Amino acid sequence: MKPYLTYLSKRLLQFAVVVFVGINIAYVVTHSTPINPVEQTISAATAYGSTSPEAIEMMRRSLSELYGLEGSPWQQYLSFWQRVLVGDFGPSLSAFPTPVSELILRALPWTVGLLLVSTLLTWFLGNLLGGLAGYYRENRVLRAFGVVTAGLHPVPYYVVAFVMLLAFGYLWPILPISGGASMAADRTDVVGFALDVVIHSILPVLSLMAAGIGGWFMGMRSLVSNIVTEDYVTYAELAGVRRGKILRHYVMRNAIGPQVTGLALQLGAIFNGAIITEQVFGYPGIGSLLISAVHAGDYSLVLGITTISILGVSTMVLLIDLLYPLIDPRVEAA
Amino acid sequence: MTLLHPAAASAAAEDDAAIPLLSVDRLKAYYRLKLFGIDREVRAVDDVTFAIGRNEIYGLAGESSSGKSTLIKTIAGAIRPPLAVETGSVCFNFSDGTRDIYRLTPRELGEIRWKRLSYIMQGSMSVLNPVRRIRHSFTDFALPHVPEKGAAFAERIGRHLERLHLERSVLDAYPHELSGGMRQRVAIALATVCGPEFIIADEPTTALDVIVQKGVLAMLRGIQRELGSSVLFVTHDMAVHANLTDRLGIMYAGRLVEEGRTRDLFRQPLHPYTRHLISSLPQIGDDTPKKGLEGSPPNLAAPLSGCRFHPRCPLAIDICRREAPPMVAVAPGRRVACHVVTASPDAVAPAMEEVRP
Amino acid sequence: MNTLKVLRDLFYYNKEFATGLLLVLIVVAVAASSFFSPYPPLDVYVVPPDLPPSWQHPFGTTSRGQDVFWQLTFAIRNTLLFGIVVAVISRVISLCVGLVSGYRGGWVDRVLMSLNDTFVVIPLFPILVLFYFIMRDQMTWGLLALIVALLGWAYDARLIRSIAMSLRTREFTRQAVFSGMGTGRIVWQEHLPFVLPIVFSTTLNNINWSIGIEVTLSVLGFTDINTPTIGGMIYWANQHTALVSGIWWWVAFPIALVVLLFIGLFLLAISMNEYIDPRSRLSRLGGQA
Amino acid sequence: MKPNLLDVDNVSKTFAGRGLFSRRMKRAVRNVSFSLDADRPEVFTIIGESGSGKSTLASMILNTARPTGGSIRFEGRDLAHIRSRRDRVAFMSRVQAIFQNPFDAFNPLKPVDRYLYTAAEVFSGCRTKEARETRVDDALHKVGLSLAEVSGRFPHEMSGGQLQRIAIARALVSSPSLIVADEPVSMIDASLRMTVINLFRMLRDDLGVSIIYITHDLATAYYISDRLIIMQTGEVVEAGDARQVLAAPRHPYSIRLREAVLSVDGAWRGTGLDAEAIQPSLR
Repeated sequence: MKPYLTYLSKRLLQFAVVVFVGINIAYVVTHSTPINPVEQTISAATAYGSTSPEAIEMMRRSLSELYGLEGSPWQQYLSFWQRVLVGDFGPSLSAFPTPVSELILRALPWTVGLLLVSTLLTWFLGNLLGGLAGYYRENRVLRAFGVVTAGLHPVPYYVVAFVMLLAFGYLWPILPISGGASMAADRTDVVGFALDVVIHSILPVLSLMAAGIGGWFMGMRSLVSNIVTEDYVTYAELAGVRRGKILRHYVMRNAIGPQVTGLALQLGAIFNGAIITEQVFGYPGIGSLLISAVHAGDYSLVLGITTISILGVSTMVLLIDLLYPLIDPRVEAA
Repeated sequence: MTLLHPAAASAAAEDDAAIPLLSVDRLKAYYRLKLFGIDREVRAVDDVTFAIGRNEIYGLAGESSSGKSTLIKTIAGAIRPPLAVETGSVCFNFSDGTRDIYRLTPRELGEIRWKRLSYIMQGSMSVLNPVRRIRHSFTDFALPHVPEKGAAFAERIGRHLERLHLERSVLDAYPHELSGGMRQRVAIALATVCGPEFIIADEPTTALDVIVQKGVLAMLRGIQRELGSSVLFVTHDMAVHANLTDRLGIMYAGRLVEEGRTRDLFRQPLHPYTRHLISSLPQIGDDTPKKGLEGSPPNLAAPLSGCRFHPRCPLAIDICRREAPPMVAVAPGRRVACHVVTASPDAVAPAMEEVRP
Repeated sequence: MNTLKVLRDLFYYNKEFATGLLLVLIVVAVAASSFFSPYPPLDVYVVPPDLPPSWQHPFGTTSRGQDVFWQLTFAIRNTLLFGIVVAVISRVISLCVGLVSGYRGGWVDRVLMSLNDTFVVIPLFPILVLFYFIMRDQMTWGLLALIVALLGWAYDARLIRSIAMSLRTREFTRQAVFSGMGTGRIVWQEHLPFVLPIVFSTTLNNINWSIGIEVTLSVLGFTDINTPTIGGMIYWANQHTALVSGIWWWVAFPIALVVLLFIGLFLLAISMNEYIDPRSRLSRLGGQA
Repeated sequence: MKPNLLDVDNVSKTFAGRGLFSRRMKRAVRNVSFSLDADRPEVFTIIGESGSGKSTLASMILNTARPTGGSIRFEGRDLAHIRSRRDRVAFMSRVQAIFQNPFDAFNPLKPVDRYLYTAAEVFSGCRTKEARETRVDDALHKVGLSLAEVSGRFPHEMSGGQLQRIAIARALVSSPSLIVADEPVSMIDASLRMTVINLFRMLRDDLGVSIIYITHDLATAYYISDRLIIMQTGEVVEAGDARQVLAAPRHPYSIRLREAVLSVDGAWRGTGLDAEAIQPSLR
């Protein structure tokens, strides 16, 4: 048990460092601007309509407080942390007076659902096929799959999503290309609504998978082709252990550890991809919310989403790290 | 099945005893490499013939790049490109029939593995799956090859471990939780649990400390005597050969150069290379000056003509540069590949006096 | 070892390298031809708008009255330059962090790697968006490159560190120390040749990555939209709802060209692996198998 | 009075255990002392199995690791006082090292002779190319090689024995008075091993260089050493004249070590391991 505790304390410390550095970056970015963010925000927020001078003055005051521009720098810094820790980012400016936290909570399930489904599917399929491709090197189908994913891999999420949109929105319109569910969906019909949600998620999930699967596939394939030359695999082969068993318990089992670590390291990048994909397909998650918040000049919402993203991703990474010892008994060495 | 007359049956059994368990005949195994358009051929095993009888430990000695590792890979039927067998055969005469290891289907090969032919590899840390408990390794390796299942199988493993003075609790350990010597014992237990007729052991004690090495060797010897298996034992360490093996083959640059009973070979080495290996071995209590051999082993990608030892050989004569010497039986159970020795065995005798003061 | 010979061998015997090189050369040629453009990049309505591809305008014209091909030459040049600038700056950071961390070890290594892992994990995109949100019109091309580079070095620093660490324990390093070589000489003469191929390969991947970021940000309008880039072209096309009105060439050609670049750079990067692998490198030198 | 060549005085080395909260200390070397006389060059052997601390002790003598207790003095000067690069270079020109794996001891991407030239330049201050070549050629001749054989060759073109001889020549370029050799022949083929071992004897007798020979192999230790110490888990368990200790060890561990050595006599008697009880020493 003791090695696990050591491991646990290390991971928790790293988690604290990530959150600390991440939130500080957000702080430095928001406080290092050469322009006055209050005036900037007011002019952006009031650009498309007439707002009464009193309302603007009120806005100016609440904004100054919101930006943490009141008091000494040290007080500003502390109050920034306070807001982060309590999760209170004030009211949204674009959807006044709805609190930012409520908007985020509304969008969060969509993003989490999309991320969870697409990431697990991508990781699982990519590793499975990659492992098979590494073990059965002569298989034509797997080889062809390797070429296709290698071609897709370097293309960024946005381009993949955009091409998907073109293909299924204009060339062959069989799937809904926008939104998380139909506008007119009857939410009391649970089965029908669930089906509607699933159908709407197909394109975003597919494009996330298309952009992400190549990395796992190629990573796993090269891992496996290294592992098959390891002595313990050769030895099992010499002992006449069945191939299926070797593949599962000797090859894949040893390759999965690095790939789990890889998942933890890639999570930030996957999250970036999800944000962009959501925007392309108008999916009502965190990503779309963030981008519309930027367009609407909603400072509190942008800051709220940024900090929540940092917290969320690092928490997920921590969870993966904590599960890792289940996969590798040699955790002490980690 | 034919019913045999008792006399005929015993004659067959005698016959059986005469047929060696393993016969390697004129085996050539080369590495063929192609890289950036350059073809290279490395003749790692070049025309090797020998046989191993029942219930004996046959030692194979040689330096790096002598081809001994390739030879045992070939005998174990573990050939992967770029290694390929050019010609020759490897025949096992197991109790249930004779098999040429290169004529078997993968299925048939899988059936004899571990049950009849098992393998102990160098580096016990890397031969055991790091993320699998020892118990599961035993199940993977042995369960398909023994009649016992379930509790009886567990009992068989437990008894086998006890026989080797290992505690049953090692079964629940992961490889990294055991010491180096312990892991090597477990590896030997794993290789012998099915009671194989033939065991290939590739430098199983090279990475171990001296004290542990002796224990592991004794254990290997004990289990071999108990099972009556044959062992092909490979190491570069002549002291290990001297203490463990019954017969010994010396390899140099892809060829077998001398073979005989270990005792005879140490008492009276014939081939100049063997003679050097034995005489240069430092010993506690032996104060004679020892010499190294000039030059270095030939490049197997560009083999020499004639005897491959001739550039380093103190006895080399003209014919050695032109013709490769064949392996010739100079006495019962004694073969040597050297023009000088086979021409006049007497010339060698005086040199023997130098070996032991 | 002469580099030219290595490149020649790679070209002849490595399909990935040859294809990748060809693709990248095509893209570079397009970028280079921007210097011969008959139209200044920022001028609009210099040609009739919305023309489909023809002999006169091979890639058609935009709704803003620009020739797609010539606009594309500027766009890809800026995009490529952006990628290279980011890659060079972030390479300097990751080399320094990776090598120092690997050689020094101890607490220096622990602190640097803790920081490094933080940068690996933190989601970059929201931070870039936040940054744009604050800077708005001050967000220039160069500033963006600097920010992306400052956020994009961590993954490769880890890679370089692991190589540096393994080199440090090699016996030839100790041999070099006892031959009287100083730290600088060991790093530059003994170790750099081992690190360089991987630095080269990560540079190519980093160019890809940063171009991806740039395209995404500009498509959303979160950069200086007046500098012509690939993302900027798509942004303007979206602003004019080009796809709905059937002006597909305004979008298709930029995407096709940038995908060519992605695949080309990626193929070059993976073909480097063969050169990086010390075993194949050694047998190239004619060593024993 | 002339100071000793080397004084190892009550030296210990403790490593902090890994882990954030578990501060387990690992004592790799404990209170080791010995001295080498400046006027009598000798082969001094440190015998130990893996984990005995012999390599840690070697790196402390080579000043690549600092003792956590006790002191090491070379020619009367405490190694702890070596701080500047110039001091280190001066020290290395007097105390040199030879490593275990000759195949790894030379950068595979560079010709082997550059180490020799660098040593000639840094340690012996050879400014001109000719001076360096003469110096290097001299050193190579001492190990039975010549510059013509070595110049421009890559490590993979040479055998382990040749490489180890080049490594010895490299160490000799600066005319050191002490050479520390950590398992220098364990990776070398048997037919080439004795050539390297005999070189050490030549270094001692002809060049007056003292050798600290670190090994686990008692047979070569007997063949070459004048004095030896036997180490077990960081401690010296027995020390003395090499022949006496190996012929009649007294400490229980030394006795076990001595008994574990496989002798070729086993083959003569045809007994080998059978005499041993099968009950092995479980670790």
